[in-house]
Amino acid sequence: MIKITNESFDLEKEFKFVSSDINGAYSFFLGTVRSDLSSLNKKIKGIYLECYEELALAQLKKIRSKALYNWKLNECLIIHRIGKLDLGEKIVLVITASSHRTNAIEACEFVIDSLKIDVAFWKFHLLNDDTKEMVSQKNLDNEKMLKWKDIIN
Amino acid sequence: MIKITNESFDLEKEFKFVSSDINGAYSFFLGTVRSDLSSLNKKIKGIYLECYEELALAQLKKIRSKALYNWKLNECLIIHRIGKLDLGEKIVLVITASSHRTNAIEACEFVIDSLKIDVAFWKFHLLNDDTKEMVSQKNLDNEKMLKWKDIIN
Amino acid sequence: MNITLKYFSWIRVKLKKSHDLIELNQKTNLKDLKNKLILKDPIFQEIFEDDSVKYFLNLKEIDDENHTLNNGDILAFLPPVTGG
Amino acid sequence: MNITLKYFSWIRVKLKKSHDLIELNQKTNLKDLKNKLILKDPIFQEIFEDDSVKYFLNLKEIDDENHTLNNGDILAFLPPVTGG
Repeated sequence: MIKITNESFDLEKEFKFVSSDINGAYSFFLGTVRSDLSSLNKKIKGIYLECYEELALAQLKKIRSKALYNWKLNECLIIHRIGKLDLGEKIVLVITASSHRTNAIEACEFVIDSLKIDVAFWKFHLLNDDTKEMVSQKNLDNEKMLKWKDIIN
Repeated sequence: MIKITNESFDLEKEFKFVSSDINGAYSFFLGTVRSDLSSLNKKIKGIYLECYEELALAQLKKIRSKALYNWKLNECLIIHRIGKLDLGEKIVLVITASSHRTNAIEACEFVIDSLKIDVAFWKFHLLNDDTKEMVSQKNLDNEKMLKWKDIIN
Repeated sequence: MNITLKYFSWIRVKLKKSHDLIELNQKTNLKDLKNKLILKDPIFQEIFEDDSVKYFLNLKEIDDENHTLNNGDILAFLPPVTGG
Repeated sequence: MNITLKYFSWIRVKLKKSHDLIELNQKTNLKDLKNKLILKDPIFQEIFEDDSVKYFLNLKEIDDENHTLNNGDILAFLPPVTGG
């Protein structure tokens, strides 16, 4: 399942969607709005998430298919929020379900790493003075993605 | 937080315990009772989990401390069930909370890998003919643990 | 023929709009379109000089400037993404 | 002096009990205890010959057979663990 939404979500409910007796292992990645921004001395009060929805859905679908295929997953759920989010709010959830834990864990990391550099979302910090500031892409995220190139088809 | 319990748990509620604005990244591992046992042709109807509770708590505390220290986590939660569990039921939950996703994901994998080979729990399959069958330790789990030896202190 | 342009992130902010509907002659290619846009608004010069900006035509990435556009095409201007 | 023995997994199943309270002479070490147990019940022979079984004395792993036991000690017999 793939969902782009401006509403929050409940982890237990989302787990129920992918839950099945054939799985023994689930790996979750949950990203939230963090107040502590090491690179800035500014305080933020939240974020704003912009999205090219048609494209993002197509890109997420592709990433999900790769994860399902390469790690023989039984299920993979991806939810991404859009719009205005307060500090601490959930931004993104990935759940991978497999018979084996190593597959679930690796695939989950692949999905979030891919999402960070390949899906049409843009983040802005909402500052305390009511201005918006664009968040820059991290070199580290691009470098980290390279490690998957040899692993996946 | 470390908990050994015979009751099930709600993922959203457990997340709330470790949730804070200082974290941007949470990694979860959830293990459940799987019906499909590739190594056996037998059907199971559940599992029974035995535990040396005082020792298991001490062992989990040590693993948790290593995870917190080596990956600079802000929080780490470990819950493990004991007693009789039906197919599909939750067995174990690990949540790691960090500012950075790679730390959260690696630490979470370290905790579950360590738990599998270093904590005083024993699993029995409950077979359809009402007999119990001991689950054997997997060589793969021991081998996988070796990869952490060079990484952690 | 008509082409829809979609702007995201700093490009949207800079242009103060999220999309444009523009009329082009038949057989216009991506390069012709870029030149036309620069004449219309010099901000486009800055956009086209930024190597990190990607162009998606009908949801597929495109980097061939000689690609001929068609009526109804949707061309999106994408700065590096920062989701997750 | 008294020592508590705790049995887990297949050892518990085989012995049909989860623990024992046994009385020992002062200065008994782990080796003496093992010999005493084998005399009491030959099943212990099988347990002690299994290299995968670990011994925890008061929650700490012990592999020195000459370690002297003390009154109130808790010695646990642990087959390879299979949690998670």
